[in-house]
Amino acid sequence: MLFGILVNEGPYQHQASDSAYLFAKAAIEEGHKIFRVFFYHDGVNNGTRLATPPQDDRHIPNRWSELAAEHEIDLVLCVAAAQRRGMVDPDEMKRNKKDADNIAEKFRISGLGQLIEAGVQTERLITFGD
Amino acid sequence: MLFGILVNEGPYQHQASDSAYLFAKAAIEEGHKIFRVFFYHDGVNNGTRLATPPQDDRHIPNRWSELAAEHEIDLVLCVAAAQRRGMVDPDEMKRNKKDADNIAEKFRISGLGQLIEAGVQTERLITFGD
Amino acid sequence: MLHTVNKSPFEKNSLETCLRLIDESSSILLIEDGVYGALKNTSVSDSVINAQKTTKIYVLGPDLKARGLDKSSLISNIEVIDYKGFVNLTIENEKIQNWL
Amino acid sequence: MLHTVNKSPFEKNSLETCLRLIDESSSILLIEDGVYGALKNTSVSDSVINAQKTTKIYVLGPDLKARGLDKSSLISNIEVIDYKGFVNLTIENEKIQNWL
Amino acid sequence: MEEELESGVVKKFLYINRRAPHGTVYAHEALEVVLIGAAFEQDVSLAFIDDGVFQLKKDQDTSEINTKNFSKIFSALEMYDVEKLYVEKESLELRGLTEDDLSVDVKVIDSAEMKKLITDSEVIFNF
Amino acid sequence: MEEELESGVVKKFLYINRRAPHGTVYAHEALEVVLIGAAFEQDVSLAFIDDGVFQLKKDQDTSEINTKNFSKIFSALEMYDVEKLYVEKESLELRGLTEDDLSVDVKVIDSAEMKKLITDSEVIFNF
Repeated sequence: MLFGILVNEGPYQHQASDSAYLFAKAAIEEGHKIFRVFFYHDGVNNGTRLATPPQDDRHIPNRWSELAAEHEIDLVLCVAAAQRRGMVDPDEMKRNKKDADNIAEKFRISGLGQLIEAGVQTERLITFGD
Repeated sequence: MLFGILVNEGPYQHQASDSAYLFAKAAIEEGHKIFRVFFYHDGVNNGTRLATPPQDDRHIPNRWSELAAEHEIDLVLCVAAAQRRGMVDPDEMKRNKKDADNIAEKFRISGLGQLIEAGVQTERLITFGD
Repeated sequence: MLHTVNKSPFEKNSLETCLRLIDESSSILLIEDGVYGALKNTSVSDSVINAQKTTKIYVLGPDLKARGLDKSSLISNIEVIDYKGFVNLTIENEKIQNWL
Repeated sequence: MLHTVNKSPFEKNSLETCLRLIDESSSILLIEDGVYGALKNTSVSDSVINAQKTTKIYVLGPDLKARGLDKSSLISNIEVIDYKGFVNLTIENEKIQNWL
Repeated sequence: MEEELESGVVKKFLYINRRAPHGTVYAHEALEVVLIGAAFEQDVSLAFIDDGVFQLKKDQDTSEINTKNFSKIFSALEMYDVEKLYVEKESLELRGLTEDDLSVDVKVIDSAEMKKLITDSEVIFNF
Repeated sequence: MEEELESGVVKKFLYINRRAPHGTVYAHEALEVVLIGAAFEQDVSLAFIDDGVFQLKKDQDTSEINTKNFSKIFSALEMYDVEKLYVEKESLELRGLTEDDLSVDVKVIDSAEMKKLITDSEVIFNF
């Protein structure tokens, strides 16, 4: 089965990103495929590479990067939500004349069309949010 | 009157940061003083300099920076919350071996003691959150 | 004591808990989505009217206006104030409790 | 259709609305703070028991355990499942509705 | 985007709006999804339930809180061929509102009809 | 920090906890404030109201959701001289809980007493 996942909250503040991750992992273990995880609203904050959680705590952004690397999952941050909240990749950095970017590995920034596409192309779209 | 303000949510997702800003501005216009604005939980995300909101929208982080510059307000991001969420100043960048920082002007990162101190030293502490 | 409530009473229990736990000498200021608690003819209007016997209720005008509401939409005797009025309430009352 | 609810029924109206708007052939999975809706002897237990006449209710075990609860705390006939069971529910049901 | 248009798959999309405007960004950012989604030529419906009905309240004016008054977008939805707006009657009534309080033409339906609308949809978005 | 200790100001701090644990971080990060605040030698009380009572539920085990089990910190609060924990009776009852379900010693008080606790406080934190 082909899944799309929508994550609407940032890391640590709400359980949404944790639940989405554990769901994605379980789906993969059951032999299914995650077509795309789309991060919207504060969800875009999951894509930062600047987080340093306590050593005895889970590293939410890294965990997504690793899962994506291992299972070829497309991790997309909504560009409009990312711009409002200060999530920047090298292209956005140049375009908006910023002096740094902060996106983590395996995440990319793209438009809301990618979310609609996930709704059209996948067999199940599931949302985790507040 | 001396005020302390606690902001518990990030920019744009919740009205909290907008309300806190309008309250602070009105308090200053009425001749009062803001001792400190402490940003906790997702509130730390107000301190990013990488945001590019649409041109016809308010720029929440810049608005805080400007108010602080004009009226000598201490803007403090909680260090523990900031580390979890990827808000980094040059010191934190070095300490945690990151390759970029993203803090906006006039914001600084410090400990939760600064919040307690605001509770002790101010005459009124008001919280804006979700 | 000044109590603020920023949540819609139809979505969350913040106003309900505030009304259960406020002292008689308190005032309540409804802000953000909390302003919906000031509407007349709703499922929570009666409990707000009942609270008015002992509690003065205010609503933040800018938040009311943003939501397409005005004084004519509200329960009687709820006072509409601006941010300046909000600041003054926090000064008149020695303590503040924010129900989130 | 599979309906998920992730909010405490004591804090927010998500479960209440879900119960009002689900079709008879639906299943409900309680996750995150939504698991509190499965507790017995609470102010919402009766409405959940009533819904069980037509709706199968599941609760996510890892979230239940995190909150210090187990099967003995729950209303009868609520099934505790793990993330693998969660995935299987989304496959058995053709559609998903997430009440946030 | 073209890829989808070419794929010819048309699904029944339902956007469920259950939150008040302005207190959080969900209502506003949900509308951005609807606008982008309109280009994909799917079968789109919007449902307003619970505090979501407040999104459609007439006369919203955000000038004093300096945020965007996105409520104006609702009246533009028709130009994007998004024309099926459903409002739950029970949600309106509990909030002391009537159809006259709303800024756009909608279809007011009861809970039983809303239940059917949800059941008949294929992809549901909740923000 | 020393500055405050030297200032000698002692205020009545009240932390009001109204949220369930784990679904959001508020309960956990509130506890971090309590721990840091303990060093400031203020007069500290904690109130558990509404879903906040769930924070004190016994036997929490977060191993299967991979988050921190901060509920263990409650039993350590005594070492920090944080000893006044108040739980609202009505909140427990609505949730089918009794004092036996809780992991630490608390004082269960009714709404009237909770009202007085709030009124008598000087600085109140809500997260």
